[in-house]
Amino acid sequence: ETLRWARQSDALTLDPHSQNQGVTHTFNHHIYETLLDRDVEGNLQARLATDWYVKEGDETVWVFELREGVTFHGGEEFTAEDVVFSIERAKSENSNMRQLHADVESVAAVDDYTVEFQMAGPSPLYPNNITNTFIMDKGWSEENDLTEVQDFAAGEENFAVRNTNGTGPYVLAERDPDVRSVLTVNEDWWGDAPAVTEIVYTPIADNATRVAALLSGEVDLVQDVPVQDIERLAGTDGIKVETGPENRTIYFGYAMDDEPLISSNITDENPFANPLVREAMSLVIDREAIRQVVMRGQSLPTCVNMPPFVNGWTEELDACPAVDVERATELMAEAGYPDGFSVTLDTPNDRYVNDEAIAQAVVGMLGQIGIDVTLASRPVAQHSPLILNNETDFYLLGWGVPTFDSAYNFNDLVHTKDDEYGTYNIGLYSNPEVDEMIESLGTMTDLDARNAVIADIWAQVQEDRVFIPVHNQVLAYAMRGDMTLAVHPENQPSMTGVVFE
Amino acid sequence: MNDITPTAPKSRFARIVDSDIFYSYRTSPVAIVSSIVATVLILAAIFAPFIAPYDPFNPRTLNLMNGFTPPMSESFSGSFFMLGSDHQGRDVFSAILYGSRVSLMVGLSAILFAMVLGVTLGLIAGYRGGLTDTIIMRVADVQLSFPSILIALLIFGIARGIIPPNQRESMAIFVLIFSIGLSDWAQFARTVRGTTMVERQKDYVSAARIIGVKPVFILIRHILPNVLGPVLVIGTIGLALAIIAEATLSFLGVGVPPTQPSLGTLIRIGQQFLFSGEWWILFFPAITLVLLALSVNLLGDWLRDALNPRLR
Amino acid sequence: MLAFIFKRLGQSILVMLAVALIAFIMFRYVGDPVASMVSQEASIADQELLRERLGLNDPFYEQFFRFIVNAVQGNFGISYRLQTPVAELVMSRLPATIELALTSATIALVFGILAGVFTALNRKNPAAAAIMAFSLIGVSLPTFLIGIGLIYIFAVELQWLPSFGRGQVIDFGWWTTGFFTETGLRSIILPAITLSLFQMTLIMRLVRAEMLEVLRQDYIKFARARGLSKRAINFSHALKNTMVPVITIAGLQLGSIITGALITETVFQWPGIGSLFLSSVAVVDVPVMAAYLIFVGFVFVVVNLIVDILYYVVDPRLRVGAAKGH
Amino acid sequence: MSQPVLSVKDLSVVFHLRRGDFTAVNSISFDIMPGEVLGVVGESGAGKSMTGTAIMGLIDPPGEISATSITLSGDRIDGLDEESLRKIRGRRIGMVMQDPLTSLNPLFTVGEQLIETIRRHLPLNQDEARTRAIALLADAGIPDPQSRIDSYPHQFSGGMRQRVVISLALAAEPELVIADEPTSALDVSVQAQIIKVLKRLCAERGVAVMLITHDMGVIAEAADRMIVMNKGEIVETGPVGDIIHRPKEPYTIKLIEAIPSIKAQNPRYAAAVARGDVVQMQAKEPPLVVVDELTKQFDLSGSFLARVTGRNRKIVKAVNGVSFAIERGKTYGLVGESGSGKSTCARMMVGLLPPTAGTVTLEGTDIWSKGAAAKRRSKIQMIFQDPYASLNPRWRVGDIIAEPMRALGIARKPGEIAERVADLLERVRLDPVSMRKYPHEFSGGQRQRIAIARALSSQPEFIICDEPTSALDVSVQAQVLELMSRLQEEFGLTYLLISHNLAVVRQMADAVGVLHNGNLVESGPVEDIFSAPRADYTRMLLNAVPDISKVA
Ligand SMILES: Nc1ncnc2c1ncn2[C@@H]1O[C@H](COP(=O)(O)OP(=O)(O)OP(=O)(O)O)[C@@H](O)[C@H]1O
Ligand SMILES: Nc1ncnc2c1ncn2[C@@H]1O[C@H](COP(=O)(O)OP(=O)(O)OP(=O)(O)O)[C@@H](O)[C@H]1O
Ligand SMILES: [Mg+2]
Ligand SMILES: [Mg+2]
Repeated sequence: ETLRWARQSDALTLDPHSQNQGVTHTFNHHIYETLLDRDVEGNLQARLATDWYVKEGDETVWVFELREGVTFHGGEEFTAEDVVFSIERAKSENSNMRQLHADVESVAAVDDYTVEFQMAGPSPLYPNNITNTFIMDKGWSEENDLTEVQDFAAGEENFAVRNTNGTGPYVLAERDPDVRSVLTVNEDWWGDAPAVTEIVYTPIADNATRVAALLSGEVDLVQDVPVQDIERLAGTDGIKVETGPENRTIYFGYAMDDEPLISSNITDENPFANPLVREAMSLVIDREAIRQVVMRGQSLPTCVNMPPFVNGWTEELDACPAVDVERATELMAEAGYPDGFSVTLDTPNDRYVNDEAIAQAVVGMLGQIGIDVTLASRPVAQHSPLILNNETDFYLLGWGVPTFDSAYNFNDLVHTKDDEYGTYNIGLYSNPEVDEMIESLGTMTDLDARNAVIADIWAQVQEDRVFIPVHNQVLAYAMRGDMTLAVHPENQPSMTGVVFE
Repeated sequence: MNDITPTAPKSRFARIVDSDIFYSYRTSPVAIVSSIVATVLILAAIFAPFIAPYDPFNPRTLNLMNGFTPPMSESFSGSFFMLGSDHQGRDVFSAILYGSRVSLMVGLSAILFAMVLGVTLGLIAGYRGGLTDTIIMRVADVQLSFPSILIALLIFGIARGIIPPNQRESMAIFVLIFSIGLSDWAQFARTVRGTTMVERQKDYVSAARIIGVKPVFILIRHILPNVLGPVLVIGTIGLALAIIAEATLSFLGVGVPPTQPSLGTLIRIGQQFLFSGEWWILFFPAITLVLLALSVNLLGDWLRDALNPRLR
Repeated sequence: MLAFIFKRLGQSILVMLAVALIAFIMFRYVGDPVASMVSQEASIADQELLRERLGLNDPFYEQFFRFIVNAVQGNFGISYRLQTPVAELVMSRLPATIELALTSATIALVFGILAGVFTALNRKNPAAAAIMAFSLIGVSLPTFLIGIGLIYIFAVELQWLPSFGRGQVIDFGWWTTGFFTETGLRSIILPAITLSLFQMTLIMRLVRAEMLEVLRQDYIKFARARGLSKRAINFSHALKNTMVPVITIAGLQLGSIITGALITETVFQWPGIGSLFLSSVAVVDVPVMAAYLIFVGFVFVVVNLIVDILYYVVDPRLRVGAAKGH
Repeated sequence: MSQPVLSVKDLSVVFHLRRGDFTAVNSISFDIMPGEVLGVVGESGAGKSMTGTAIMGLIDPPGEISATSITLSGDRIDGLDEESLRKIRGRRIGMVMQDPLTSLNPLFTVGEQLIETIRRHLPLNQDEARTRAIALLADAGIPDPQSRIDSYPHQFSGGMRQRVVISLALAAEPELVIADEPTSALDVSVQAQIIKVLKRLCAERGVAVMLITHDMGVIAEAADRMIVMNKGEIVETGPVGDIIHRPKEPYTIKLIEAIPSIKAQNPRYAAAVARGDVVQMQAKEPPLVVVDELTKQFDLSGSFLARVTGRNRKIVKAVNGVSFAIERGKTYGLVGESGSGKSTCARMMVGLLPPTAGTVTLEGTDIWSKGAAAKRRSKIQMIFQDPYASLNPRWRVGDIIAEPMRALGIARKPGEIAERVADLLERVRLDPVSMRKYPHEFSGGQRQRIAIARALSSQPEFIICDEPTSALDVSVQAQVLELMSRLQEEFGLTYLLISHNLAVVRQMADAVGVLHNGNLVESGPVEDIFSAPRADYTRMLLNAVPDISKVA
């Protein structure tokens, strides 16, 4: 059966290692396959690898046993050589995936169906990093000059951008970027024959148009459903909506160093550096109201900057104190800002679900304790450079944890900013003790001890109120009433999972 | 043989009432209705702080839980919203009043800016002629061939790069005015140039040149008053277009900050709720925008006909 | 005539260089392409590397010069976002935009002129007044709202017409057309109307104003005095004279239909270069944006040339050999 | 006696305006016989054109026609519906409209317009119609009609266009031709030709002609019978000779008196002759203004490139080595056909246009020399042809008149300025109250007085008058000319009077120059030139002037 699938944007490229971007991965998962992937609960599951384990006697080596009898669309057999080639390609200079494999020193094929990854040190969580690294055929790639990932400077198109040869359940039949792509079922796929035999994939950028297309029966499945339309769609005959939590937390951050703020009326000090101010702010944010009104019930309020899938998450961390404006007002006075202060809040407006509206709601809430917030809302392409250059005082950001482990958050968000760590530590939070603990996590193999350290770090982060988390995003897929597709926590649904009535 | 003019001079007011324009106005129901609508909308916008039951631009007064209250009903916190509330719990009625204010302010300033620029360049081009004229009119041609939205997008991009980050928000409205204005001047320049070329041939200009009046003064004091008629007409129609351009820019996400929404921003926000049933968030601002643009356009139309003696 | 065209072409090249320069200056400021190209966890060093590779760290004039040299050879580089050659991308999107623009232009011209003539000839007629008033709605509503409204009515509620896309297309070499399939034709209706509405109103009002002016000319009165039929007077004598000024403005306006399609294309997910441009703006895909602006400049040049030639065809006073310039 | 071609009974044209009804034509009746030329004269606004337009049924709302009857060869044509009227227009009544420059559609060839008209009314095919069109053009005196038929109107001169319009009116052999000012936009020489063509055509074909004009000379030359109209009514009617020589009504008498005749001698010369001191016309003190070898070339080369490289240069010599002198307190007349360079001369003399070569000296100073600007500005002034365009419509009369005083610093205090303006207005015989009004509140003659007041405002010695009265009616013209003479005496002014109206020049000027294609063909005392022209061109010009004295 043909499935007409629409979402907001298109895969950027079909070159599997060129972009580390969700939409691209989702599309490529139908053509290429990874060694491991995640089920709809977020658990790792076997795909091209049937088994994986740390090599006995050497904590620094990961062993993957490969599925036998798998062939590429071009007929080539899938072997360990292909894995070695693909991982090396993913690690190569122009690859956007290389960060995930930074700890891999080398990959070697032991035999046709066994591969060994030599890590720089003990890396107990490494398998979490390979769920989006696709395996290409070595022969085909070399033939088509694909050893390197696309290099823009060369000014030439890479063969893999529009041509594919994967092992996945579907074969690319037609591709017109941004317009329409057609995938047909791979009869020789190793898995169970999927119910969907043809996929017509159409990106529709405009929210209203996309919803209209489903309502008028021109498409069968819509991803990126605006939250406000969920109710209407669910209430329409012949249409149903599946919802589920996403692996992404929306949070606010602020400059925490001692430099005065750029945008504030307080020019001699940084009010955010004052813990009392931060406490007051976290007390006035009414997450429940945001959930109900802004998110139409489609969010999971949280007070810790990670979704429940992530290792390190606990209910206690997640729980929020009650909103208490009075106490917050007192705290502000105590902090020396009885009349509040002014600051600019930077938010993207095209990146997360209702990002601008969330920010706007928070502006109102902070107003109640005298913090006079100017809202600056921009497309993410302008928001990102701004915050990455620390040109912001106060910002909104969403953070997903593809490795499902807290270390991922710590490395990028909590560790003091330097060349290697803290890329997204925009508030320039810096605590040497915490840094030390974070660095130690990378090589710890005793998972219990490691989890204890994670708990310690979170305790410190929460105490210092490094973030003001708001909620975890909820995903919604709207579809024809006679089909079912479960929500995937990484928003990477597979059409092989579609069931028709 | 002393032929003294018979009629005694009338008072200014009597002259206005007696004028052809006023007569044409009195006999045109369209002009009357649209001017009333426009006046009401403009006054409502000017006096928004006195009329509006709430201050939608003050985030402190908002209660998020009041969001999506339908028209004529009581909200979560017990406030009454005549035209309902939006997704932030803002009173739509107040938001429209304040929003019209922003829209009108942007529209008027932009068109004023365009007018000053266009009229100045048009006068110079028409009076100087030659190379000056060619250059100015070529630029105007290019400008006309690019849709104003594109030009505004370009300028918006550039401005955002130039202005330091902490001033961007406060400057946004000026950038908006500047970009819309800059994309509209060519209309004025073309018209004014045409009229200027006709006027400068007239003998009253020669008469002024004979006694050595400087070109600047000839342009300002003699020619300018004679080109203002068509300028006024384009101005009115341009005002409507500027208001819509602002709305479109807001739709593209480069408008005023969402905490101080213009009509266009309100529409952009409202259109998200078209399918979900909260029609009032879109409908009322849209109607206001249409009424405003329509009445201003109709006034411009009428003025064009009224100022054209051949159509009387 | 030929000399004139050459002169115009010379000016046009200057215009296009100016456009390219403006475009380039802008690109420095709209945002950071690298930020949208790298993944969430790319380190600062990685980003710097990418920036270096893209040549974004080179001096501005070097980047501009490189761009011009390449553009002259039809090479606009590789789209940062889609990683395919920009020239190819633009070419594959061009047919959609051109078909939409032509359809809209036709609608705008035909209905605009008809309505303009009708309202001019029947100034006191209530139907004409209604057309005038209704046409104003075309310029009083933002395009995006019209588009969404049409989708809501005709696609969602009535389900008569498709809400997005181009329907089925047929390939002729590199050109694809939707004119020969039923879905293609049905798909173009809503976007074409949305896009044409504004221009139609403009042309209609322009024609009306000019026609009223022309109808008051002495030669029309004299044509009546010669006993010519009403049709000959209105449609031959008056209309032809009306067209002279209408051609310039309408020409310029029709040129901007292509670029004006930005919003329409986005709302209807029409796979043209307008929507390509807007989605490129969002991620600062500089090569695509630059190519688009060059294209717009090109359209401007072509349209202007056509307008000039039409002028020569329509108005004998401009042809060479005019005895006396008035 | 045969039946009249046209018989009009009680024709009225009323305009329903917002300030009440305005009767443009008030119950007039007249007949035209076959082969007869009926002249209709009267001042501007008398209702002449309205009468013609009403007969054609071409009055647009808010105008309304009423008549007891209008008959064309016995058929009632008033109150017909539009469709029937179309069959009469062009077919049975041909019309020549007031302005030949705007009567032809610029986008169609002359032939297309002729053939279209012919085929509309006569059962001819395209080729036959074309043949006929060529014949018509030949009849009207267009040389080489075979090839000229495919030209566009702009490729024809004004006179040729007027002939085309006449051909169009005659295309379907109408019984009646209404010719509305067929010559007013033309030069005297062309005018004479057109009148000839018209007379010949009606003599040969026996059509009746209604010839509308404000120029009594034209009537005298062309018409058999005439009607004098004033304010929509017929004042007097009768054979042309009778009315011109023996006008009965006071209005007619006044009108005829106001017409300057080319045959009338210069009054001052006549007075001098009467006193017996003819030599007085000769100079005894140095002239005020000397024009020496004045030349002006216009470069019409299209592009900048052509101008620089010098290829394809098109240079028009508008004024070519013109020299003359003007004595203090005297009037120098400059005559010549349209385009002969009169205005260009004037513009160089007043400082609007730098000469290509030659000098203009005022009291010994070259006005184009450095530092002479201030002197030039205060001593030289100009009065323009069109009283409508020479006053800025947005300015109050008081400001208009005061502008030179302010600009030249003659008076600065508001009180003083107001006083002077009031004084000037009185001198040109306008009520000082008019200071507060705008130009559109005045009639043409009054506006020209305002223009004169402005010219006097800077207390000039020398005033250049470029066609100061050609836009005015004869009676108004007489008033303005009289005013100018009186002011000349009062202030000792010196005039340069430019006019194509030779009669006016003969009456006003002391000396005359005749310009032809930029060259001064003749210059000298006025009576010498008018009574004994030496140049052929001057003679031709003088002969071509239609004049009431030519009536038998
Ligand atoms: N459309 C109109 N509306 C009102 N009054 C008009 C209109 N057309 C002409 N008139 C008036 O009718 C009167 C007669 O005009 P008409 O054109 O017949 O004058 P005329 O004798 O031909 O003058 P001229 O010598 O200037 O051509 C004038 O007073 C004029 O102002
Ligand atoms: N600015 C100019 N550029 C080019 N040619 C000009 C210019 N001004 C005048 N001419 C030409 O110079 C010649 C003389 O013009 P001018 O206006 O002096 O004639 P005129 O005798 O005043 O005619 P008229 O009686 O029609 O006013 C004409 O052939 C005219 O076309
Ligand atoms: Mg007349
Ligand atoms: Mg002249």
